[in-house]
Amino acid sequence: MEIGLGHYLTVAAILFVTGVFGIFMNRKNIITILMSVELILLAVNINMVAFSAFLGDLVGQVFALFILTVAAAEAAIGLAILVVFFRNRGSIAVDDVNTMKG
Amino acid sequence: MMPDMLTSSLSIAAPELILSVGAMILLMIGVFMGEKSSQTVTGLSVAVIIIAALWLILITPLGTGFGGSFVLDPFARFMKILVLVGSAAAVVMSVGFAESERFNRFEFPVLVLLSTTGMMMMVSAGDMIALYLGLELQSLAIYVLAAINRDSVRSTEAGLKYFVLGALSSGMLLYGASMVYGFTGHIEFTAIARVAAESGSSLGLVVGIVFVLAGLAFKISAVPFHMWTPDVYEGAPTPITAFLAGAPKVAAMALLTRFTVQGFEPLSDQWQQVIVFISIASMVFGAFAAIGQHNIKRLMAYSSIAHMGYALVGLAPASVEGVRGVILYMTIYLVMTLGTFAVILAMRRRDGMVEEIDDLAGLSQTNPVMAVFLSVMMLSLAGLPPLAGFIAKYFVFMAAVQAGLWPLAIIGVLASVVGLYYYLRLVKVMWFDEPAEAFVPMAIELRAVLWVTGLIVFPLYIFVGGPIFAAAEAAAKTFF
Amino acid sequence: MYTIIVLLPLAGFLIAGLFGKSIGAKACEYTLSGFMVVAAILSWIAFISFGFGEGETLRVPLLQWMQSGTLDVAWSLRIDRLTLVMLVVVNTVSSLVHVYSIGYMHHDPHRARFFAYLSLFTFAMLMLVTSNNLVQMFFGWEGVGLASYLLIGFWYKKPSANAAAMKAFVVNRVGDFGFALGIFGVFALFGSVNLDTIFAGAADVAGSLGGAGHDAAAAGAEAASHGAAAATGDVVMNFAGYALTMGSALTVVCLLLFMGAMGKSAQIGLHTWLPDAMEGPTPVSALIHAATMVTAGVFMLARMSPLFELSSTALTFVTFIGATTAFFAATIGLVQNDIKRVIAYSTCSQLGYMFVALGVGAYGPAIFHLFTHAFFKALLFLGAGSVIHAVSDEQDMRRMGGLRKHIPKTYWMMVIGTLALTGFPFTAGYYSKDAIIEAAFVGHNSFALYGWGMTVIAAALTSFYSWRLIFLTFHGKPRASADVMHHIHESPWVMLVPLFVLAAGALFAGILFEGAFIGEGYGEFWHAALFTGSDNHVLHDMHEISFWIAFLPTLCMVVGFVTAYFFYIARPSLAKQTADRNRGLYQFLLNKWYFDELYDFLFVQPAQRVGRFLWRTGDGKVIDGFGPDGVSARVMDVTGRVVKLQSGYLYHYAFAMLIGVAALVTWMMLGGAS
Amino acid sequence: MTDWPILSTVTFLPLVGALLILFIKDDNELARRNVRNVALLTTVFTFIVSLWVWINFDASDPGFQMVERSEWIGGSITYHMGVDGISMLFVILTTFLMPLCILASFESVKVRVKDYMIAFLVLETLVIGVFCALDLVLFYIFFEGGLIPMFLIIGVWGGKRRIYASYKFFLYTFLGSVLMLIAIMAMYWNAGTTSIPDLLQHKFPAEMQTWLWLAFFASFAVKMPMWPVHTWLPDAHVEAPTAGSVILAGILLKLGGYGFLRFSLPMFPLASADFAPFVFTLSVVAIIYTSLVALMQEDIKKLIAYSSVAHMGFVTMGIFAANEQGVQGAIFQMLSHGLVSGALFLCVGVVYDRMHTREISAYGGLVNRMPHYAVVMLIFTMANVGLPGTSGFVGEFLTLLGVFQVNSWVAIFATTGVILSAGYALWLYRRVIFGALEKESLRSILDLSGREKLLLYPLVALVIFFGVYPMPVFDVTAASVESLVNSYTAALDAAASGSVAALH
Amino acid sequence: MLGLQAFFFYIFAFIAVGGALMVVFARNPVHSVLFLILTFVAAAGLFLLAGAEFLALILIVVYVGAVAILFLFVVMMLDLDLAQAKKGALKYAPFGLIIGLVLLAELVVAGTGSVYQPELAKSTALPMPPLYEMSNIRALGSVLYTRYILFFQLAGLILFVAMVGAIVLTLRHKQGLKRQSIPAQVGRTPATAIEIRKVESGRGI
Repeated sequence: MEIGLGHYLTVAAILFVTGVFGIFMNRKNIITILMSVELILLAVNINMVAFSAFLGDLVGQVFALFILTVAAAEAAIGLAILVVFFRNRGSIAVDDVNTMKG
Repeated sequence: MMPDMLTSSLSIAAPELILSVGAMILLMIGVFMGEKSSQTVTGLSVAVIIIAALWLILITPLGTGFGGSFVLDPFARFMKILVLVGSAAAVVMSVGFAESERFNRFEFPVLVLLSTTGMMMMVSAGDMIALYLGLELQSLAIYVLAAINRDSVRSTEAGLKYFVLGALSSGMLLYGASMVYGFTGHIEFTAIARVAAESGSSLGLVVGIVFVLAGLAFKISAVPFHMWTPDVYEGAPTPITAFLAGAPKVAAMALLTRFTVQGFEPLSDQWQQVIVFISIASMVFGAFAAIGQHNIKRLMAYSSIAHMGYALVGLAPASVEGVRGVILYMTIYLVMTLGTFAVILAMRRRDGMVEEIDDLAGLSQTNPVMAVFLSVMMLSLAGLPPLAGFIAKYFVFMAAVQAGLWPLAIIGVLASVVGLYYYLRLVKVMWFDEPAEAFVPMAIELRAVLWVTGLIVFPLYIFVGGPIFAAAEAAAKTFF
Repeated sequence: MYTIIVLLPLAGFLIAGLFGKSIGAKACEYTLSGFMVVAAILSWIAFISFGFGEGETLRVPLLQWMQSGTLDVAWSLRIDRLTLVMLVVVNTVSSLVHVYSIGYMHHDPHRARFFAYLSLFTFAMLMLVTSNNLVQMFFGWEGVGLASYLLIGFWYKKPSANAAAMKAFVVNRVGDFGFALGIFGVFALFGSVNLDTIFAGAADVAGSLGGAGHDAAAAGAEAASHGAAAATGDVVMNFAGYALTMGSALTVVCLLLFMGAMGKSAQIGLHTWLPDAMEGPTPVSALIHAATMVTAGVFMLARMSPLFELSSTALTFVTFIGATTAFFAATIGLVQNDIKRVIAYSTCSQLGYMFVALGVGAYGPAIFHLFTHAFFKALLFLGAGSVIHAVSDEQDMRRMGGLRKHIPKTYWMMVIGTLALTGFPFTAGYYSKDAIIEAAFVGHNSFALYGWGMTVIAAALTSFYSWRLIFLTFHGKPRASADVMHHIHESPWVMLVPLFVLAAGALFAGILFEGAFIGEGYGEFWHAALFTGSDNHVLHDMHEISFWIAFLPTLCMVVGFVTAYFFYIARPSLAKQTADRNRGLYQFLLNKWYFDELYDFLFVQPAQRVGRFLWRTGDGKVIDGFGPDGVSARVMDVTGRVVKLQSGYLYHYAFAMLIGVAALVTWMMLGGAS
Repeated sequence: MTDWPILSTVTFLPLVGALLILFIKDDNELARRNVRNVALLTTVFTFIVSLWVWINFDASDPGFQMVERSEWIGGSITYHMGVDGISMLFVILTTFLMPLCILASFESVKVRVKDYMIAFLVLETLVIGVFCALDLVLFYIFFEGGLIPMFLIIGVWGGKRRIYASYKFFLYTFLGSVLMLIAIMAMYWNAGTTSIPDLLQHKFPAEMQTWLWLAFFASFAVKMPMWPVHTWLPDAHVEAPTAGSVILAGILLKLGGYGFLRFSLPMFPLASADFAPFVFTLSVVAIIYTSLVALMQEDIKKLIAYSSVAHMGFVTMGIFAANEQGVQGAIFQMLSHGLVSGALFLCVGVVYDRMHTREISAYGGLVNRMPHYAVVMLIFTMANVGLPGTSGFVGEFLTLLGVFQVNSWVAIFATTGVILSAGYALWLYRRVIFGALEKESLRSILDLSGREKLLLYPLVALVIFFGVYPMPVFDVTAASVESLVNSYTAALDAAASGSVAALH
Repeated sequence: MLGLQAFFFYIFAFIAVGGALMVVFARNPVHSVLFLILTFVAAAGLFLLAGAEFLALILIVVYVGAVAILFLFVVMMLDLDLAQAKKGALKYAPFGLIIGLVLLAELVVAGTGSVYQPELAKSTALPMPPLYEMSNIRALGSVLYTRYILFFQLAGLILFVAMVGAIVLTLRHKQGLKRQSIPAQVGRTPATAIEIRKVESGRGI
């Protein structure tokens, strides 16, 4: 049974959609959303690596490398913002992030 | 890579170098001088931007560097100048705010510089990694900036919303990029265009394009990826909003233009539909939603959504006239936005900033200059002749008409009628209503920005319009 | 000279209008009256001298007016015999009225304005009668309408006067509506509104209609292209959805023109303004609503006789209307109590006579009657004015009576007027009126006999109500209050002299001019100013009728006189009894056949209702409701919904993005991607 | 003098005046007087200069004269000015009415005088620009730009419902013209130019003409205004200050008619011919409908506003009759209406300044105290109903004459407007002027002041002069109109023969 | 061997997917973080299977070692309530689910259903050197600092921004906190540090 590109892409797609779900179906807290974002980026990385492997091309991996780097930076900033928000609001419940609307 | 090639690459990217190195130096100055340094750093950062701009205009050669990842063509140069102008103006306008609101964070100009570097990278991106990294550099700095007033619930909420949705959008963009990469084997736009021309479209490629467009549409806040815009505009400190409304939009639009027109020109009838859709949606949604607003920053948010829709009208035809229209549109949009925010930043009473539309009541009697200029800005944003905003709209719609995109053009102009309604409301409040309490006098730097932008919108554009038009035309021809 | 005649009144108007305040009322009165007298004398000179000259039509260009494409209208005077007759009539009566007014209006604070209006009217009337094209005629036409409006509403504090003035103007406009359309039609047919071109064209058409194989090329260029060149069967005009050949087109045009005449000359249907117009000062009634303006319609038909001669249908219609009006107005006149209204209805009736004459092709008699009528009707009105003046502005005959002894001069003048009006032998009316009745008798069109019958009956009625007027006013016992009776006085000389002059006219104008106007001097006198078709022999035939027919009108006159005498002198209670016995008929007549009520019901009220409906519902609810207001309300609804979308919740925002991207991907995969 | 850009001078002179005023502070009465005087002088001077244009105008040349052209912003937009027989007189009308408007506002406008005068001067520049522009885009810029000062004039100095009215005015007209903008672009791509003289020579494909015509119609019909898009006009008129109404009725309404003449008819002849019955229908409905509505009005200004709509119905009808009488009549009617309705609004302003109400029922018997006013009002009322001898007649007559040759039904129905107009106008006159002076509040009302006489008497003189001797107007317009009509019929003939040829 | 690869692929794939689902649906955020770590590890396994050894290691080191721990740290620090009540939650869940599944299906179809074009591999941007010539890490390193130096620098800038941002947002100077000042310490001289006083004998200071 050959493991082809499609398999990887399917896994990545599932992870991606799961991550997206995590963002908009989540009513618990923001931090889960941040984790969902990580899932999305992971999905993209799987895609990149899979394409890289099946194209025999290195760029995909380079791209994935930078995505990893940026994801780390993003996580840092996301958590920082989360922390200051928590300090102000005393909560990171998703429903509490709605002082502005309309 | 040969050293001399690196040298030439670096010379092309010199303005970016100046900005980033300048940012680091300024950070150090700030750190060592402590909180007192805010003014100094601000001033210096404007100087850095000006130096970068001059360098860009006078010294930097056109060309391609870093193996094709970095492109400096006439288009890029034009848009970069816009970006620099937008950033510089935003920094300048923050001075008074920083003073009166005790918002003396020297990190603000530093982050603006870094963000600007990111935008410059976006404008010059020659491949998708550069695209992504530039985008992230720009965005991360802005996430921070949006939340920089860390003691304010609204500011941090703005930062949070922007961040979460921004992360989602970059996820989409990346997913799309991976598909594009996977189905073309390339990340460079020119190479992608070549492959696309040779082998046509495939399902995966189309999905990839859609995802990338979705990610970019988020950055220019086009419907339905616009939802962050009003909240972030409202929540972020006003100088940040002023910054947010200007330069990043220009950069993102440049990137979108380059991605579509340069990277996927052969597949234009595919992405054209996406652009048409989000363009119409943005114009209509922005116009309608803005009517219901009371907060002027929020109003400007919806206004910018609509304006991005109009700019996209120019992109849809994928023609040289269209790109020309986009360039002109963004130029004029930037000027109008800056001018408007100069007024918004000047909406200050003795007990602090106000940002309700009704606070402008009777401005024409309490501060006629401000009222006249804001009126000019509003009517120009509405696209009324003989103001510059009309010229902007004229050229994008002209391109759409040329391409026979009738629904786009007609819905667009009709939406502009709806749009006129809310712009007129500001004019009405300023001119027809009984005066409210007067604002404190405008700070000198705001006044400077207001006069310059105001006079450009009318009547200076009549005289400088020709050269700008020529430059825009030259820039647009880059891709064709 | 003709220019002076026409422009003198204008000069007078301007002097009084612009400087009336500064030079004073007295000066205005004398200046303007002087101007008018001069103008009148000049017109008599012209009238008489013209006959000795070549007799050719004179054209005096004054000023270019309009020029647009083939339309070329100039201010110019056309002087021919018809014009001269009118000049004489207008200027004579006008100058007399001016003079008379000096006395009549002497206690009015706005005399200057009054004289200005009179002169303005005279000017407009002169422009009307001297015009060389239809548009200038229309100018005069509406100009006299304006002057009439102003004069009727002269006492602007009286609401009834204002209402009457407005009514006069609006009803006249209804007629003008037809006139204007007629002008357009003429232009469409002949390519010009100039009389010369029209007549030339008409002559051509006459030729081709006559089927004589006439070569169209002989006609004037414009006429050729528009009119005669079209063979009789060709469509020359589209009117109201009908494609008309030349013959029917001419009929339509003539009928339209006649509609204008009906309005101005108060023919049945459009007559309602004339009795109400009596709200104006009495000299005005004399000048405008008896002698001159109302005859403009007659004049116009006579002027356009070359056209009317070509359409027997139109002429038949004219006969019918004229005859009906003559009868109808006479019946109403029987029961009216206002002294001026009686005369007004009599005017209306007499105008009907003139139209009957025109309708049967007897243009000469029509103009002749116009001419004589001007004298005796002006006389009657001025006399009535003198009466009213005497009894302290009372107009109701029921409160007069027995005035003969107090104001004998006026009484005799009135009697002369009445004699002339009723056609007492050898007075002016006798010649002209009988001529009309005879012409109707011999007329060829299908309503000629009807016209004859109606005019004969009307003659009897006229006699009755005229004498009724005399008897009620001057005979019997005084019914006025003692106070009024105490103040009765004969009018001053300045008022009486004009009466004498007019009386002279009423007595002798007929006998003097009969030959010229309708008799053997006809052709020589008119010099083709009146056109008579080649198969129109009315003038010839009317002199050859039997004695009894000719005598019949006189008989009728006598019958009327006797009846009136019987009712009002011999058995004064009989009138009331008769009225009581025929209450329905009496009310019908007293209320003027209910025309005002009918119009109110048919036009005025619906117009108001429709206007209000269109305003409130049409503009307000429908157009604004579905238009701007409705749209903006819908926009607000949409806005409300759109703003709700922006819920402030992150997951909604993310969901929107997801929907967006999913939708786009689906769209591209299913429909977009090829 | 031949090289001197005389049209630009006329166009931008008011703007210079506005700039001058900008530098005057209006913080005391003396300064305000200066502001007023500068504005007045500017407009008078502009008028004089515009007369120079008239003098230099060669009436026998049907083409554009005094043309100025220079490159402007790229992409086909050029600065291109010139006048021909059709536009010439509108320029004069504008420059003539403007000083009157300024003068009319001397006493009635007491607040924000400076802003007011600037708005008017800017408006003047824009309106003159519309008539002089020979580039479509430039035309559009001036055309739409005029909305802005007018919006402010209504909104700032207007009556009670000024905000509603100003919004309605602005949005309504703007909505109409954006579609025209699209059409302008389409024309550019089809013809490759936006130069009006070139476009006049260009032949658009028949089907395209239909769409272009509709788009232009959307704009001009609103501006005109034609039924059923007229409802902004009564509101705008009623709420606008006196001078605003004068400008609105006197000049801004003419932009629509001018547009029809300049664009719809010559550029889209085939579509114009196709749509002529449609326009006729609307015109006739407008004439009858609005006349009936006018009958029932209780507000003086509203009544005059509705009568304006009716009169504009004659204009559209005349234009689409597309013969010389019709077109010249339409032009004349526009000029005349500019004078007459402007004058009527001035008259309303006179009593409004005294009584601060426009309710008809608040007046009555004014003639007792105001004889001069009554006379002036009478003359304008008569001109309004189209009495021969006033300028109102000439236009009405010619348009009707023109249209009669094309479609007699239209002429018949339109002519009923003559009756109805007499009805509402005299009804108004009777209720306001005539009658006994019964209202206590009117007892001390004063007759026309010297300034008001200065305003109204020239208009009286002109109304009568043009009624008696309209040739100056015809002389100027004749050549251009003739060539317009000729090219129109030629285009129709060509199309007809083309389709005939296609059949063979 | 092929079977083994497939076996491991499925194991890793199921762990990754299952972990991801648990990340989203776990009630306790701490559990979420732990499942995130699990997912990352499984993904690293997938990377290994695809031949990206370096990335697999980085994923473990950077993500599991740093990022996930950071998350854990923050979760602990913020002391969150567990699983708040979901009031009116999931009103639109079925709709969202459907859209999500549609999107998933489309992505899968797009990824697998479209024709794979082998000719693309021949013209890729940067063909991978064969393993026997150069290891994965070496290959990456050889381009990262040369061809992709720009990206490398940019990534540095991004991290710089992240650092600055995190500090800007979260660093607070506590008032009244005493800090060591080395220059001050070093710069002390006897003149400033020592006061010499003459003490008279027999008397206190």
